[in-house]
Amino acid sequence: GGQSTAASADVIKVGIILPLTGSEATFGNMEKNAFEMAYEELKAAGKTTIGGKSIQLLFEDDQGKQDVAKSATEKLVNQDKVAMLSGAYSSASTNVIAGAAQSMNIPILVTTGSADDITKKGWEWVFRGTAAPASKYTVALWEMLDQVIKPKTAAIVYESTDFGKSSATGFRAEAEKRGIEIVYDQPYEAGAIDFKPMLAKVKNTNPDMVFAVSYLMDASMIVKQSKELDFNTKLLVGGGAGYTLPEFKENAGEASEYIASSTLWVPSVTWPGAKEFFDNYVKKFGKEPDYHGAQAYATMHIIVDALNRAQELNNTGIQKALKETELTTIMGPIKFEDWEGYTNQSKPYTYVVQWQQGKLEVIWPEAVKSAPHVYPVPNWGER
Amino acid sequence: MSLFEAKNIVKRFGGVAAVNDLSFTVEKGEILGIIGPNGSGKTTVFNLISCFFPLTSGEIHFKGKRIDQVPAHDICNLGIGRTFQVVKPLKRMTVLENVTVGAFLRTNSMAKAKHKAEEIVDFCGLSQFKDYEAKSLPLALRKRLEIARALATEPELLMLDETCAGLNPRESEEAIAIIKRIRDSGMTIIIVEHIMKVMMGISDRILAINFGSQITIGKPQEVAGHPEVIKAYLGDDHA
Amino acid sequence: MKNKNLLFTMIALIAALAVPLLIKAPYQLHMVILILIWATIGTAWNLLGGYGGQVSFGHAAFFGIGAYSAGMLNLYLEISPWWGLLLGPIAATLIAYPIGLICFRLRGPYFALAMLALGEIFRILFTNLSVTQGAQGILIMPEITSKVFYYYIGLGILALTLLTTYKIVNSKIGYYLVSIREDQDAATSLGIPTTTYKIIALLPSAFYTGLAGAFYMNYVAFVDPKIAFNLVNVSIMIILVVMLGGPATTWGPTIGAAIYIILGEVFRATLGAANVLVFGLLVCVIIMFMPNGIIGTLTNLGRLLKQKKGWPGGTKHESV
Amino acid sequence: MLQSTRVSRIELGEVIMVLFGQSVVSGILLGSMYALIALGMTLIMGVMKIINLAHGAIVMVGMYVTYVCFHQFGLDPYLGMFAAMIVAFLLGCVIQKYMINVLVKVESILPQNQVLLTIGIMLVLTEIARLIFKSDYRSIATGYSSQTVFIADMSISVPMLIGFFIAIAFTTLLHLFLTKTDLGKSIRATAQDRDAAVYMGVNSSQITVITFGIGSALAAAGGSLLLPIFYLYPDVGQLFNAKSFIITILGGMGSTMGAIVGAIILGTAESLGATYISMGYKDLVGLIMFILVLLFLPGGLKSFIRR
Amino acid sequence: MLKVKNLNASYKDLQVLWDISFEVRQGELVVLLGANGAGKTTILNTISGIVTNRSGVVEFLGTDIAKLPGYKIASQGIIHVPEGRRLFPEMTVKENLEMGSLLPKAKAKRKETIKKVFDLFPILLEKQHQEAGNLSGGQQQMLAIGRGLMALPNLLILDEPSLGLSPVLVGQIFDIIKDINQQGVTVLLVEQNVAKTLSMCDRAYVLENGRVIMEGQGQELLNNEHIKEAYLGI
Ligand SMILES: Nc1ncnc2c1ncn2[C@@H]1O[C@H](COP(=O)(O)OP(=O)(O)OP(=O)(O)O)[C@@H](O)[C@H]1O
Ligand SMILES: Nc1ncnc2c1ncn2[C@@H]1O[C@H](COP(=O)(O)OP(=O)(O)OP(=O)(O)O)[C@@H](O)[C@H]1O
Ligand SMILES: [Mg+2]
Ligand SMILES: [Mg+2]
Repeated sequence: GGQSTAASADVIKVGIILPLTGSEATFGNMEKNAFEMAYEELKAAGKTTIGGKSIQLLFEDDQGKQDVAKSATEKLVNQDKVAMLSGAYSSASTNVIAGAAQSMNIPILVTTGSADDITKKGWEWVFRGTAAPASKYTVALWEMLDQVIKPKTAAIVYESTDFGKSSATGFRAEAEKRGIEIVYDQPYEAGAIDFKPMLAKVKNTNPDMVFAVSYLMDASMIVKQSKELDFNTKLLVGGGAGYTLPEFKENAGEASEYIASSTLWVPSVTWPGAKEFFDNYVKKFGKEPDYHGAQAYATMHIIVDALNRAQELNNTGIQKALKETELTTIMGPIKFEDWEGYTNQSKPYTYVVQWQQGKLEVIWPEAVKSAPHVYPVPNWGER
Repeated sequence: MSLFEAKNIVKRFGGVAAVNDLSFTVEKGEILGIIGPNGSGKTTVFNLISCFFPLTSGEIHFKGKRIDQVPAHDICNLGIGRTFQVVKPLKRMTVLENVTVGAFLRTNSMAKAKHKAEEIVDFCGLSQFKDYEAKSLPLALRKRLEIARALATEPELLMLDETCAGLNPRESEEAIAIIKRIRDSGMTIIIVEHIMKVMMGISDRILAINFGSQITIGKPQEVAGHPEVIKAYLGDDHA
Repeated sequence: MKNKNLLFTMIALIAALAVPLLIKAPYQLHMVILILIWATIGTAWNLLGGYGGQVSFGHAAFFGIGAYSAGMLNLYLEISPWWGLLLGPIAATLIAYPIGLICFRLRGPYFALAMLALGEIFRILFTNLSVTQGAQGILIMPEITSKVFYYYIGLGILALTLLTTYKIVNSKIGYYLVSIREDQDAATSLGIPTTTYKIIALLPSAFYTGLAGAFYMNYVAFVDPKIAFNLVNVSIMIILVVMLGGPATTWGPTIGAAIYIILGEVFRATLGAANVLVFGLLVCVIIMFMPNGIIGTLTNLGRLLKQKKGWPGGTKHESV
Repeated sequence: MLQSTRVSRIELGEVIMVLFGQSVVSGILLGSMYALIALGMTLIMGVMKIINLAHGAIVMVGMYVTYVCFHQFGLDPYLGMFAAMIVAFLLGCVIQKYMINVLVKVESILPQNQVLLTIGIMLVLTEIARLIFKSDYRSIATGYSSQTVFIADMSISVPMLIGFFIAIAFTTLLHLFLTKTDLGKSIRATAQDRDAAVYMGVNSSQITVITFGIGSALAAAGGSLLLPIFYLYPDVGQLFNAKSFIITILGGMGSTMGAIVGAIILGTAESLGATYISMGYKDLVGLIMFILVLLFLPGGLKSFIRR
Repeated sequence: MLKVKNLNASYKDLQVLWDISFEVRQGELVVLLGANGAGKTTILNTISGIVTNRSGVVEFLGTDIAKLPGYKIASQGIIHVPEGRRLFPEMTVKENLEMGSLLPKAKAKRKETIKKVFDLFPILLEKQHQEAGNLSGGQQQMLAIGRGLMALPNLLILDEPSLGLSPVLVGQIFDIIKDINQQGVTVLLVEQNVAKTLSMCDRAYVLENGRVIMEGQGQELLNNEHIKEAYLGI
């Protein structure tokens, strides 16, 4: 908690709102770790002190609830007098935090929240660098589908959350453009034990591919039960989130083999520092970070970079500095641009990855692939 | 025409008949007593009249209108009030509030209802306790509160279920005095009581029932002398 | 007694009007606004639950409908979400009516569970229907940013809710509600159509819950089904707010809301990862040691201290 | 030409039948995974007559115990289940004895404050789990986790099948315990008339403690059965509270046979709902069924089973 | 055997017993009389520990049991057949009887005692697998008494056993009570059927409004003017 009501002269406060308790706390804490790790590295490099003022991170817990997120924002801005905000994990909380920041004219750099809307409202104080709009998670995937897979039919299953819905909407639109027939298209409520009724029905429609947007554990339940049903499709692609995480492989076991997913980051990307980040994180916290960690790590770098460049350490100064960002992070180059109705939205780099022999390999874009893609995937019986 | 008439009423609880083909009438201004052994169906008759239980068969008429199909809360509206054998005070309301709830049936005005309640509380000799929560009253007063609350709804027919039970002779006499005063104000009363002395002294007619059926009905002396009543209710030794 | 009440209300009102003069910090004012919202919902719930004894586990439905009304007006008709303050409560009331007809056929825990199920049904519907934008929720841009403005609107809503419940409670309806809570059979025998009166209590309760929901939407500017129709974070927290302060008391829900919001925020800001744990422990302790809430327990204590031993007729028994 | 359409029609018919069969089989198995959790709840609700919202949290505790047994001591989850049951039993006893029984004795305006107490307990248990285990998702991978057998083209998960038999076994055992042993009869007697049980020399407040303990142990067992196929995180219990209520009301409070039959009916309804309506609406099926049963069959299935 | 001294008891704020004192000696049949609501049931419930808000002394076989919890009192051999029967309606007749013999002493002889009870009430043997809730009132009353006997009590407390029974059954029940008493079981009885009970009991106490106002031999009281007036309606 902050005790000073006035901004102290010798610190630049950065407020970071994350779900540190509640059901999203796994990722909130991972991001907090990554923020702190990046901060310490940058501090060691002498970058956290600007003109005699040092950067101070203030973390606030939003418990994954949106009214608490609002309170946390109010507290950081009005009581702790932070110079800028960052964090915001779930889209719901991000909506609220970004809206509040916008109305209080405080720059905010969104770390993870990926609902399309957030950077589509023309909010000039809201920046999104390391997170793609949910419907753009699949840029690389579509390249690959167009060039390699050329599916005629596809099935979409997605969790009934903001992220799931946005992803499905994006996929549906792209499929329509290409004349791909959507043979199954339904949401499900996260946390189900038994997906077999749904999967059996998908199986009956016999799609060329399945596009599935799932949270961590639903993802492993879906592939495990697909295997149990002996439901073979040429490719099952996850729409980010669940299908790329270490826990996915752990829980899905053999059923994870050859499952593909689009993602924003993998440890094997070629951007400088990515591998070091991964290794150092594992060393420090004894756990593999996923793209959420990378987002937080990269975000910290963007913040420090912007603060260092800012002419004035007030809201407009920082806003201007952010706007002028051109920085290559472990998430790739970051540049806040206005495009396709988005404002202050960095263009995302997305990848398609595939589990091969228990390892997550990048299979698309061609330029950065770490292994050739396997397609069509063998039937369950033959894997 | 009688004020009240029950025609062949039957009530079964899962096969067992608690009230079995009972018919009787109540004339305006009279006090009808009902006696019968425990479990003979007296309270059930009250519950049937006040529509707390639906009839299995039969008809109930009040002021020439059939009332056995109306919802329970309308019975009171039509002018039939009752008390409960197992008293049901509104525990966390004061005595006055308890009675006020009853008085609200005939008025929407808070002032009028309160005024009426004060009168009735006085009438029943409860004014000393009017600001006490009902849960702190002893049984004798709770029973009197039952009467007061029912009176507040301005019934034409009042059903009293064992209002003297559990009262000592003096309290009992006070209760009887109140009942008589009620009768004198023109109300018709059906009363259930186990204490024969009370019943004999107060009733115009007595209905004796057993196993839900009528044994006999008539003047108190006749009923008390009826051999079957003696056998089933008063006890052989009593004869 | 009456004068004392009036005096207290006047003082409270003047104090409330002066709050923005005393609390200038927007963060503190924000907390106060949240308290106003929760106090409104709590007061509305209290009418049905505290006075009428009908414990609803599904008030999130009315809250959510209020919030969504404001959001959808803005989304579809592109009119100010402030119109939600009109539509929200009306929509909530209209929905409450059939809900009442269904659920009031049940008593006690069965009623509670049926309401719980209905709340969940609304959550699932709003998650899956596309008119409400499903799980995506609705985001609006607030036109006004001044906290003081929201404060006065929130205060007005709470004042209206308090006034309405106060009026209802101190009228025939209030007497009838309490009598239904105390003994439904006795109430019936006194000519009270219990279902009708339960619905009469439910409607304003839903109305003001919906109003609070609409205001909440205007203030927080975002709603999604997971949040608005949340069983634990809305439906149950409403009950907690009322129980903390004191069910069936005028000021209980307001005091409960203040405790809930302030402690929740203080814990969150100071206790780190253990904040919900400490809050949970506090809930257990308060319920176990103050089963009638803070006001309820204090008045009980006060009464015990004041009351003479025994009742005035006690001497009669001793003389027998 | 004619022939081929006929063939495809027959094939289509077969496909539809398999889909239906798969839904029903999945539903029955799914229901049996709910059964033990609901069995615990019906026991607690039947005897104590309270709405216990901490039930799911106890399921969660049981799952963590099994998880720890597996990872620390390499104990198979079906054995770890017994450790979980013991821990949950003790936990349940403590909750009933030192919290709920204390509250039952005080007078309050709204008796539902007991429900709030169980919510407090739920928060506390969940957050303690979070402090110890973080919010991480955890799971147990066993050799049989993904094993399946196929019967007439319908896939049947082996761990769910095991769960099915264990659920039936526990239900039968509980049924025998309640009907054949003195302790079991004392539990039923206490449920039916607490004071009357005291007249018979039954220490009924101790019985409520034991009952809460057994109910909790069953909940933990139900959670352990899920572990090989499902996963675990501190809030996992909330998934099961609503389902247990539905099953308890469906089967009739306190009825063991009602609980298992109710669980299977709910599982099947959810499964058919997911197949033929939408996976997103599957929980709606259960909730609507719940309200209908509350309104039209207040005694639950029990009223049929007893005849 | 049982000595009650200065017993007071209340329900919440309502005191219903005031300084009750009486005693029951070994082998006796003692009756408590009183109008409805006089507090008879409350006395019995206080003895058997159901009513907990109480003060005073209850001595059984020389030890004070007033502070014991209810279930321990039953294990001392005081068995209470409560007013309104209080059977376990969803358990069978046989299970209800078994519930009566939970204590070790009685459990050891469960089989024999059940046979004796069935001899006493043959109708129960016939209906042993039926749920108690479906029995007629009279049968339920027999079951309640039978369940009490299953515990092989030292002191049998019966609260209005003839309640709701047809006159013929009332006669039978009284005969059985007399029988039980003659077999050596001490009985404390509460009854509305004043004339009958007074004529068969050893001694009786008369209660009014929670106080003992009179005590004496059965026959003696039967001729008492107050009793005649208040309870026999003569
Ligand atoms: N709700 C009910 N369900 C089942 N049986 C009932 C119900 N109410 C009453 N009975 C039965 O109906 C019969 C008549 O009961 P009722 O209460 O009318 O007797 P009563 O004449 O008022 O007796 P008492 O003098 O003891 O008050 C009894 O056998 C009783 O057990
Ligand atoms: N659970 C209770 N709560 C409050 N008051 C009670 C309770 N049980 C009994 N009473 C009251 O206590 C007093 C004594 O009741 P008790 O049942 O002991 O009388 P009784 O002599 O057994 O009467 P009866 O002949 O009707 O059985 C009565 O006034 C009664 O209303
Ligand atoms: Mg009666
Ligand atoms: Mg009695």
